[in-house]
Amino acid sequence: MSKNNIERISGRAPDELRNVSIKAGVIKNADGSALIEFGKNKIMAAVFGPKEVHPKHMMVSDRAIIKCRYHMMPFSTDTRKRPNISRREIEISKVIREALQPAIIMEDYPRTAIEIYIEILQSDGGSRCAAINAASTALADAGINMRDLVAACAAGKVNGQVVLDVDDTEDKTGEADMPIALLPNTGLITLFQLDGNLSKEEFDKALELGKTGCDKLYKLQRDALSEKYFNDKNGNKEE
Amino acid sequence: MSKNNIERISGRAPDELRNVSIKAGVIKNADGSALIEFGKNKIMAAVFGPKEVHPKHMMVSDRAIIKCRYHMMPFSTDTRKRPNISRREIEISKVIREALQPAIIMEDYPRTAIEIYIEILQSDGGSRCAAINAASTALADAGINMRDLVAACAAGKVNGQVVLDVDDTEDKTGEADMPIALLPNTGLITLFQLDGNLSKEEFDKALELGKTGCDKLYKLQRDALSEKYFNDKNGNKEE
Amino acid sequence: MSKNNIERISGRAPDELRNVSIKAGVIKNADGSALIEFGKNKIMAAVFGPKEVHPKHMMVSDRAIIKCRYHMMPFSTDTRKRPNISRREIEISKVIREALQPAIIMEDYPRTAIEIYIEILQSDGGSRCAAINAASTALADAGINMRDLVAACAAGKVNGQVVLDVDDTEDKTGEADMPIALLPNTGLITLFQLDGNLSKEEFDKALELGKTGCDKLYKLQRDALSEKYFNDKNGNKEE
Amino acid sequence: MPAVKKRRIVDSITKESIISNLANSTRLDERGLLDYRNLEIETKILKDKTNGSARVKLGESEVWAGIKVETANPFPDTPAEGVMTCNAERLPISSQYIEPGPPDEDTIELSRVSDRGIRESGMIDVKELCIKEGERVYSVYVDVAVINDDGNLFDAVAYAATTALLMSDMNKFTIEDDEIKMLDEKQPLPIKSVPVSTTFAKIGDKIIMDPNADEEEMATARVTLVTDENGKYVSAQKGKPGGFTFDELREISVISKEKGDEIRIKIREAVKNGA
Amino acid sequence: MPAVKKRRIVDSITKESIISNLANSTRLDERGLLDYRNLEIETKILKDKTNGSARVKLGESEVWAGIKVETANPFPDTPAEGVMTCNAERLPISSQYIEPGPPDEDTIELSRVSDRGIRESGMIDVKELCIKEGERVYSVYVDVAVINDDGNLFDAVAYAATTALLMSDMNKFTIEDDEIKMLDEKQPLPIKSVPVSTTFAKIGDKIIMDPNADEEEMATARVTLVTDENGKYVSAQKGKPGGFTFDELREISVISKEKGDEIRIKIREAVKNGA
Amino acid sequence: MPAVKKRRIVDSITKESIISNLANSTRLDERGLLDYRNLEIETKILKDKTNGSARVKLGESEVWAGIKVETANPFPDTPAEGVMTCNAERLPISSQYIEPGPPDEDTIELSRVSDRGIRESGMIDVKELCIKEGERVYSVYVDVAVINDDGNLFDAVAYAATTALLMSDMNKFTIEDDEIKMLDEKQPLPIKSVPVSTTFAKIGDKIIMDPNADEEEMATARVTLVTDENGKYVSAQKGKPGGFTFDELREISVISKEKGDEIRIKIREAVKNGA
Repeated sequence: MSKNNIERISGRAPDELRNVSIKAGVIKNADGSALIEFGKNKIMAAVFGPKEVHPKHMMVSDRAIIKCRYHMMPFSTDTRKRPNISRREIEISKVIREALQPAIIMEDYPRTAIEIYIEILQSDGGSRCAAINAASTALADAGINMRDLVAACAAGKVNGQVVLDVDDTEDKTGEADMPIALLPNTGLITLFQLDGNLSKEEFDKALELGKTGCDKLYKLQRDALSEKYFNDKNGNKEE
Repeated sequence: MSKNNIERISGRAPDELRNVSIKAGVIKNADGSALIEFGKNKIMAAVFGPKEVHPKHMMVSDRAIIKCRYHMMPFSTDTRKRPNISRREIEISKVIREALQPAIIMEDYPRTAIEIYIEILQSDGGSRCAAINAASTALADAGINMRDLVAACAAGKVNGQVVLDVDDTEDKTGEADMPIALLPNTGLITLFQLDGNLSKEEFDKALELGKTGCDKLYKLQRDALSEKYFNDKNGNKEE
Repeated sequence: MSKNNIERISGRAPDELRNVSIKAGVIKNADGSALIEFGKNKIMAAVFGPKEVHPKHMMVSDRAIIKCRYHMMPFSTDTRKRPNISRREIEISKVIREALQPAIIMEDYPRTAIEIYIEILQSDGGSRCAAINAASTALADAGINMRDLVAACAAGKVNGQVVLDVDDTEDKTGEADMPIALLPNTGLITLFQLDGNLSKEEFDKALELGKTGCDKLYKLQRDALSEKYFNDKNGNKEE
Repeated sequence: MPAVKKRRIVDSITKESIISNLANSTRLDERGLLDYRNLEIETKILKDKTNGSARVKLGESEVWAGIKVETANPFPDTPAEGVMTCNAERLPISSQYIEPGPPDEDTIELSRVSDRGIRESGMIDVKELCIKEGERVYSVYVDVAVINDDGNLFDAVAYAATTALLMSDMNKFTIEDDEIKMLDEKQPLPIKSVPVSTTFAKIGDKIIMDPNADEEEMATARVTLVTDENGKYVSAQKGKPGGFTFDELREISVISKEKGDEIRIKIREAVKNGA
Repeated sequence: MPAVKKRRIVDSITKESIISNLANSTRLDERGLLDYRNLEIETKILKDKTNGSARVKLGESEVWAGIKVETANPFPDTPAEGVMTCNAERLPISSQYIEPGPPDEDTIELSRVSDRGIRESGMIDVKELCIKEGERVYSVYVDVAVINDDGNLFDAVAYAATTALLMSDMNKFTIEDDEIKMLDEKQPLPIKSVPVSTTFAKIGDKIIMDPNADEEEMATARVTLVTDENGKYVSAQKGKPGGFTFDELREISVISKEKGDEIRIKIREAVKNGA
Repeated sequence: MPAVKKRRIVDSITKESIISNLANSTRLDERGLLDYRNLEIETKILKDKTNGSARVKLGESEVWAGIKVETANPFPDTPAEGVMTCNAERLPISSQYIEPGPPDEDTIELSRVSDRGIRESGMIDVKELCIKEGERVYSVYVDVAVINDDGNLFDAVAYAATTALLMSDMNKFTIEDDEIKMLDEKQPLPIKSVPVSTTFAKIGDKIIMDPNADEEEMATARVTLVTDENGKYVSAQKGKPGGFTFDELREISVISKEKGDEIRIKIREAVKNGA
């Protein structure tokens, strides 16, 4: 699908991701953690738990509860963000939690809490997808039992062309953005949002393209975990 | 008392109420509810309970506790009201709760909470009195044991004349407003406020006039309950 | 050290305090209380406790917990202060609590709370030190077992001269302010802050001067307590 | 950051009935899988204090929307554009599961998804809401009250907001000697399209539309798609901690348009009847 | 929306004594039913930072009021009127039953009733607080601190606020070349009347005035009436979950004026002594 | 007003080891009493969205600082001065003992002490941050994120803030026909000095520097001193509910300058390497 396309501002092919690097185990005090650099995004995720539930009445007897907070540092945005948590951050925290939860075997940790903290240190387009990749890697790094990793990537429409992974420069003239999170083993899409304007054809194409992006992120997460645990950049080793 | 009077903007007689309609049982999820239209006021009240007390330490061993919230929707006022709860709403919630509480046989429901929620969807003068009538009807509709219904109406002074039931057009040139709530069976006035400027004679006259208004509202509440339970608009049936 | 000095705006000698008066037992509902007038500062401190701990989970099994709030009334400042608690008030509450705590024999009151409330009714320079003197007196007035009283006073630099007890007129042109709290018996400095610009020599001189100020405040606290309990202005009586 | 809160409880008999019905591709209330409940739209219900209003009943779910058009300073980065804000409140009268107080994450999501549906569809031409560039613009407040919650608030709120906007007017103005003067005369809002929201839920492997409250609670995943009259997809939001397959989303996107067109007719009818 | 909070506890011996005294139309502190406690009013107690101040001791209840007169932009709907705001804080030093933190509903009621008493009486001529129409007005802040709470704060706060306002000055100004200049010279506030608050409580079937904290806790109903020097009723507020009969309210309204006149004399004396 | 919160727990074996080591004037991590941990300073780590940035690792403590220089209206009482604000956030990723939410008193103290160190040292010439008196000034926001907390955040935050400010630029401007125009061209911040923070803790009767998290928890008292390159003391803050003697404070003040000078060299090196 890379022929006859309009050139992207970034010079990327329509199905080309920005540069991505993921590093697991970057925060000593956390049970699991990861730093993702995804284009200009710099995002840290840390996982604490399974741990005691506070306040007590939130405890569930047959499974863990998941807490998740997506938070932007004031210096992470073009114009300084005010330190108070915004409605946008509350909504994104919710959709990220719901994207990750199906991957976590919550029944293995009854009466506990698993806390996922995501910090946007530098933001670019697609920060929620980048955050999900970091958080998924951090969950695995924390040794939490998981059905699958959760890979996330957005597709969108810029200058009338459906493209993968819209960055914030493209976003200014972009016509649509469709972030997706995928559990590749089960084929389940656990995050799905759309803002913009897509025809049925474009909608299907964006979905398809988003999937290929998720597949790439899935591999990058596995590489990051392999690198930490087996010092193996190719991520091919079996557990 | 309808002779030799200055004409009201609304064309009403000094002792004439605005149009009032009360309908019980309008919210399916509530244990009891009512919609009152009182002039331009459109107000819904819903009652939940007797129910478990949260948080637990607020539970009282020998009676129910009453919670009450008077809340205005942003679109209910001339200029859009900001969504946060205002100090005015907190005060009115308190005086309404204290107006209703003497009618509720709280000892019949130890260790429980009875919650009264009042939503101002469209406001006019006298919204707190209208709200009390709706809430009283909703309490009865919820089957809460009551000593009496609580009827409420304001009297006031406009253009030097003591009149019943000041609306918001009159309020702009009004000189006094005196909202009253009454338990007709016991003769107890359980809401009583005054803002403005009244001589002793006017004070007494306003009290008297307010009482006649309450008596009318008392009948309207009973009609609404009869209509719901006996499909009888005249409200004459015995229980 | 009072020779060859630049004249202070107030006419005070470099090592001279403003007028100070302390009165114990001024608030009937409190377990202990004091009013200090320190220059233009008018500050009340009240102590409640040892009392039940709320919320329960804050209770400590082998000692009391100390709560402390430093709060300014809106009318206490040059420009009206907004009623919400400020970050400055939160920080000062913390350093005052930490200044007082070493004097309290917390082990004598396991599973309880001791609450210290400080109200700035009129502010002047040095309000945190004045507040500590009031709170220390109030603790003693409440009969709380203490290792020592806590005396507090600031030194500073104005017009290049190290002086005791900077008031708010001097503060406008002042170059440094160093508030100190002292447990005279143990020689422990439990509050120590500095803002400004001091050479090593000035630093040492300010420390020294601050100590002499604390010694004076120590005596004034004892006088106030004596006056209340023994009606003896000289404070010489033994307990 | 609440992870667990007071959630709707569906009793086990209802649960089993819902599931056994779905196994036969029908619903406890006898609807087919893709059927909407009865939709009633009434306008001008708050005519004394709003620029436009609508009440929507979707089955037993009921919401009221009111529009207030005021004037405001433009945002510095869009000096020639007016402002539209949509805010939904789940009132405590609407359900025993709603506590009064600041909005929880579900309510914030509801507000933001409703807001995006209007915003991303370009329903309102914000450039036409400019009174004087850099100085004064119209500010359109869409407030929606949830009166009774029996599920699928995303659609009910969207329909009420859209209808109220279609019914809404705003004051005309003149500029004389550089001075803005607002007039008593009214004009309609600059409307460019009519977005329609449709919502799907997944229980087991069945996809249903317009879930009621019990179905919504049992669903593992929910998705709302908003389409416009040109058949364009303008907004989407998946919710709940489960997922859809790619095939399911593709199929949903087809149905969304068809149902959206049907509902758009109902909205236009209500507006016509109200006008 | 708190329904139950930490409430004053009156022990059963005190309760019984209060009731048996009332049966003989006397009070535990030997007052008659309609007697006020000793009222001390002192002015200029915060003279270094305020435009006016007063301390009121009503029995063991003690409150301090301070006035700050600043300048502000007028509200858009009253461009030629200044602003007056009255705010009471029940400080945690005043009682073991007060928690620090944002004001609870009792404190909000206390603030709002005090504010209305001043506002509705027209005590301050807000038109005279205008500096330049539509641009600049005086803003008068009345802040009252409750230092010790032994009941009847409604009256104590009102007396302190009123006295402090009567003592208060504000800076003069000039306008030259359309530019406002605030001067150091002072002028008194534009005072038009002296409202006086009186408070009644009902225990059993007895009506008493100026309830102390124990009496207030035991009362089923409380009512505050504010009258001005022309004998007009300008503000009222009933509190507590009980009620009064019409006859009681009529009787109360008569006594309110008499007592109000007596207290007005004391306030004027304090102001005269302080001037 | 929290008195007790979720506090770091130091197990008894670690406690005993720390104490027995200190008895021999050494530390569990083999440092001497006055040794700092390894200090790494890296710059330009957030170059895409900030005017300046720095990452500091002090042992296992890690903080990131980012500077944003925007424009704002000046405060009325300082019409010819720009604004500098320093704010530290202890992120929940940094420790299991940090809860998300509004800052607690420890975080507020950390922010305010960091802010005062920069402010009182006169590091930034706020007069040079004036664009047009009374109308427009630069507003310098220093935000610092605590990424991993292993103690001595006061120093780590101060070093990151100082380094980021030294690295920071801001847009130039011109004024034509009384109209301010911000240019794309950059200029450095008006820096006048380089304050350096040093922190001491007291465990038993031993004074140590740069306490790690376990040491900090065990310490009865902590004190931070900030000195500038002229050897002046510009800021200090004692923390924790214990105290120092006068002799200890005098000794600490001497060491603070020496260590400050050493660390200032490292900061300047990092800035030079980053430039």
